[in-house]
Amino acid sequence: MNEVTAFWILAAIAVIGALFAIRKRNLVHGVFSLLVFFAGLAGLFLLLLAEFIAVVQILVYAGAVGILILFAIMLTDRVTGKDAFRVTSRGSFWGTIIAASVFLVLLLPTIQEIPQVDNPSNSEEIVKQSTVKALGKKLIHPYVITLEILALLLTAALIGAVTAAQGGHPAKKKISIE
Amino acid sequence: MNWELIKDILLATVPLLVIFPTMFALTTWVERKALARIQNRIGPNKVGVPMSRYGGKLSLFGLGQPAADGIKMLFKENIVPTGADRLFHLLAPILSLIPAMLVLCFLPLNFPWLTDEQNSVKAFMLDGAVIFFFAITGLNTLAVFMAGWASRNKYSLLGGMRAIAQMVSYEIPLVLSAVVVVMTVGSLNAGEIAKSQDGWNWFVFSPWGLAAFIIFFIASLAETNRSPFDLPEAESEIIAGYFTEYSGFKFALFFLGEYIAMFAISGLAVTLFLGAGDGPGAEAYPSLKVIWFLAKICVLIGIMIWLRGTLPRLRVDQLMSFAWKFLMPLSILNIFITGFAWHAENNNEEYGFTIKAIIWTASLLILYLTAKGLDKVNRANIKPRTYQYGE
Amino acid sequence: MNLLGAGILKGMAVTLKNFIGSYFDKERLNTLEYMWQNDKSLPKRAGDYPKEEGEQLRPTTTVTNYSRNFPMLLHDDGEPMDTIRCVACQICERECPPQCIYIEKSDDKKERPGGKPQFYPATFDIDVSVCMSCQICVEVCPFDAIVMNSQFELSTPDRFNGLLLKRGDLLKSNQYYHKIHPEEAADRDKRIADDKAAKEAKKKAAEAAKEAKKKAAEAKAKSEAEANSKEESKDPSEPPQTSTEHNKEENTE
Amino acid sequence: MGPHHPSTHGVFRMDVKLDGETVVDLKPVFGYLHRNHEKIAENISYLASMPFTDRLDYFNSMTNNWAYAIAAEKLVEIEVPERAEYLRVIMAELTRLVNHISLVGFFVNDLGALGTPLLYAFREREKILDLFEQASGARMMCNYLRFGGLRCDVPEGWLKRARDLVDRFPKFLDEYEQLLCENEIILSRTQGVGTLSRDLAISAGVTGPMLRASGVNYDIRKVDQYGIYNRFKFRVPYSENNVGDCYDRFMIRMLEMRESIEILKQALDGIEEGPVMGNAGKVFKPKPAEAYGRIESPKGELGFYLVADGTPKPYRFRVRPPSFINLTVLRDMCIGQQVADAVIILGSIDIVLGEVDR
Repeated sequence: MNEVTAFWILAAIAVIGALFAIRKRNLVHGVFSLLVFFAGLAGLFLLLLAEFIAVVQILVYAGAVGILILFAIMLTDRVTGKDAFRVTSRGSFWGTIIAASVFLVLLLPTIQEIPQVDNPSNSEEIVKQSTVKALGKKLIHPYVITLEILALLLTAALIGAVTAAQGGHPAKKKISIE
Repeated sequence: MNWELIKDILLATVPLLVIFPTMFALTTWVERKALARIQNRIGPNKVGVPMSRYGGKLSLFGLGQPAADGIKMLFKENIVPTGADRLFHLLAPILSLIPAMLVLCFLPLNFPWLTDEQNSVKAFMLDGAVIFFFAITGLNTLAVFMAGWASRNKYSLLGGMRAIAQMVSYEIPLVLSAVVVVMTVGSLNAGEIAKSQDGWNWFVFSPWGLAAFIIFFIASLAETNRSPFDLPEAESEIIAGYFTEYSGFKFALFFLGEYIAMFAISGLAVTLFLGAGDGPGAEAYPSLKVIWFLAKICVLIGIMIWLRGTLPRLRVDQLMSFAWKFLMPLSILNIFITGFAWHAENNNEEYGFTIKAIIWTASLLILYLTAKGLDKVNRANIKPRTYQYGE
Repeated sequence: MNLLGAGILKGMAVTLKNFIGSYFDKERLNTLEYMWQNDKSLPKRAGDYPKEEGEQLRPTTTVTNYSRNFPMLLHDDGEPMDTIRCVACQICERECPPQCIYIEKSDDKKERPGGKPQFYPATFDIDVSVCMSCQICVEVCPFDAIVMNSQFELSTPDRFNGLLLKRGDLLKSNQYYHKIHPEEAADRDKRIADDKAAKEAKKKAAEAAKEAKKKAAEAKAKSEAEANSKEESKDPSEPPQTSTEHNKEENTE
Repeated sequence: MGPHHPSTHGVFRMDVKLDGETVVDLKPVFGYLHRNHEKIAENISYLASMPFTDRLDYFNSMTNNWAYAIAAEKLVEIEVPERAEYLRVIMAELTRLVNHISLVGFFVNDLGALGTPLLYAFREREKILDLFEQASGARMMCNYLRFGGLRCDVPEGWLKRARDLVDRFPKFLDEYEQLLCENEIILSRTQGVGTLSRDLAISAGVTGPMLRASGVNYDIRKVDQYGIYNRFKFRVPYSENNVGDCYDRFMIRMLEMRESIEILKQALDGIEEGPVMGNAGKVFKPKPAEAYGRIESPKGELGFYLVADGTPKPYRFRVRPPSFINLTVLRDMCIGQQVADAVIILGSIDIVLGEVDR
């Protein structure tokens, strides 16, 4: 009984968070409500006993991505300044139609995919699959190559970001005393 | 509603909510007294029960000070600067307290009054307890930024930006030094890590464990903005950093949040490196485990206070270069050394002690030399200078 | 090659030594505890502070017997107003750098023990909030009438006439002066005694000279009487130079 | 950084223009503590403005008095007795100790060490202030020197007390150096910060420890040999090949304290009994003349320029404040540094607002 109530609460938090993220005029408020959405999502994952993914959700999304967006907002003063121009959406009608269609295209296959849970043993099996140790073993044995390629990709992206940020010329530009 | 689960959870969490805030009150008193003693003065002893009949006053050696601070904080008017973001100005201290409190319950404090089964209440003895710990302490950075941003004052903004930069860059050495322990134990569950260190083979006694502990301790100082790294609240440069505009109870909440975060992280350090709850009498009377655990936390807090009384503050760019150019390479090297040592030890069991001695000295040497080398590279021209004497 | 981080460890060793030292070695813990007293006991005017007898508000205030704070007027033994030393010459009022002394001379003279009648100050106010305790008035006073007191707890609720010390509040006895500044009081009294002795000696010398002259005059008169037949040789004895009373008062100004 | 910023030593304001954390421009604003010292001195007698000199650099009142006394003695050629000269040197060197340990304490306090070194410094400063109180009656506003000698002799037993203070002081200094001088954090925070080149220092008229830290071997005690400094053997530390940054200024002051102890030892050995006050007349009324007396105060060259016109009041009374002139190079040192460094550079210049604003 209480799993269902917990589910509804968490789902409500997630949806409200997402809605505020879109509607809020003040961008910083938007980002914080986005973080609320991530927290709600992490709660849902916990409900599904997928601890590792819940942890990664908080660590990566709420912790890192949230702060990165805040940094981005902070550094571009045009967005947060008093006279920040307002992004007015014009084609809102067509926008909603496209969004709805994309949503349906994604959602339908996943709905068919859900395994009809009829025998409890099956769920026990699934739960054991998703513990951290099991995931660790799976990552190392069958998928070790994909892991390495991903690592390379990420470091390349990191180095690219650093050089782009520094604008290419060497360390701190010296401020001359005029 | 199954009351059984709720009873278990309450039994596990309520003691936390009682023990740690009282320890917070005591630590503020201990900190002020210890700092005073370091600086050759007496420390707070004025708060006491005024016994007007005898004219004097019963001074309880300053123990009344935390209570007095608490009451003072309650009655202070809390000011919200104009133009500040009222909602976030209020939310920031709460958000800084939630992760600190949440993280407390992952510590393997096996309370004596809980049966063994209840101790590992499903909700807390997670499989990935250690990662959960780091994920939630990451949220603390958000609270600091929210405070800095919401108070609309250039000092707190500067403080907030510094805090984010510091916390993000010190989280990596923190996590990497914890990886060493997780690797050797083979599980992320705090309970298992604690069990594997029973009987005095704490991790801090092995060279890579010691190096990891030192890196972990330094990084935890930075994570909770303590002593050499208290840049976000640097009095001399930016008045009080991100909580300049806070007064009254919101300031007290920040204060409480910082101290509970300090307990939580030193609790994790004790679990990972100092054999949580393991001490001379631990096997005989299991109830001693909690006492040992809290005692070790107090020792770590004592060292933090001692550091606060001695060391000056680092500058922002030195803080960054220390984390990225010194701690991180060292902790990565430490992971490699642990790997090799673990394999070397396990593969040739037959040589027994000699291999163990060789490995330990070799790893100690490598770690120390790389640390010296890194330090020389980072601070090439920084050394004490000599002076001439003119007639 | 020193250990990595040796400087920091040495620094922490020093603070540890101080921390432990503060429990044993008195040298490392030198803050005294100020006796707590509720502030209803604060007097209304700075003048109402306890008079005489050590004059410390609280037993724990440690004041060495050299420290000076605000001035006070001295009077010798006996009823204060009769034996007051100050003759209202107003030199200190002029010399005081922050100009915080206000004196009104009395119109009648008062008899002083062992001295000719002098004026006395009808009102003698020192504004303690202006005075910067620089001791210039003590230096320039020719009569040792004003010296520095060591009473420093003069807090009062009223900022204006609370901090204005009147003549009555300033007047303190010489024994009190000996109690708070023993050495300085002893030197000052010795100097006064020497000056008095010197004056006596000069006066005696003057009288002796007068008698000697009188005797000489009588002897001359007698010798004239005997030898009035002899031709009178009047040696022009110069008139005895009346050594004016060396009064410290007429110093140059 | 407004007038009551916690780390400006007194009422001093710095308009700092920041680009992120680095200082782009800095305009010092002061004058909040201006008390019209020089105009007041023209309306009161010479003696009466002696207590006002205590209020100039309220950390070392004895050296202020001495500078004023030297200037006045040049006006009227009074001969100062032997014991008074010795006591003047002893008082001046004790003040130098007080100033340097307090400065180092405040400097490290700005660096962030929550007051621990400062309170050790104040523990020692209390002992020296007790000596001043026993000699002159007041701890900080001593008003002890007069034209031609001292106001009163030191009480007996004072010299013995001064002697064991001087003997115990090196032990404290070793402890202080162990706490501060090899601390890696202090080294990396102060080296290379706020560099003052040698010729900029000379052209800006900087004097005192700051000048010696920039590599110029110039100490007025050696140059002028005023008082009886030529009788004492002591050395003047300066940094030849270093770049004159905050670390040099910090170290120069630590080494100067050791030299002051040498002087104190020799002075306390050489002093004998004797009169303390020369034959100054009752009222100081110099013939029309002008004189400029200067001494090596702990902050630099402190000079008094007096013009007498025959009346007991000076015609012109001018003070050459060392910390004010050292402050003029603050802007050049702070540009390009971080905000945290601007605070430290200000701390290393060792300004006292009483002297800057007069």
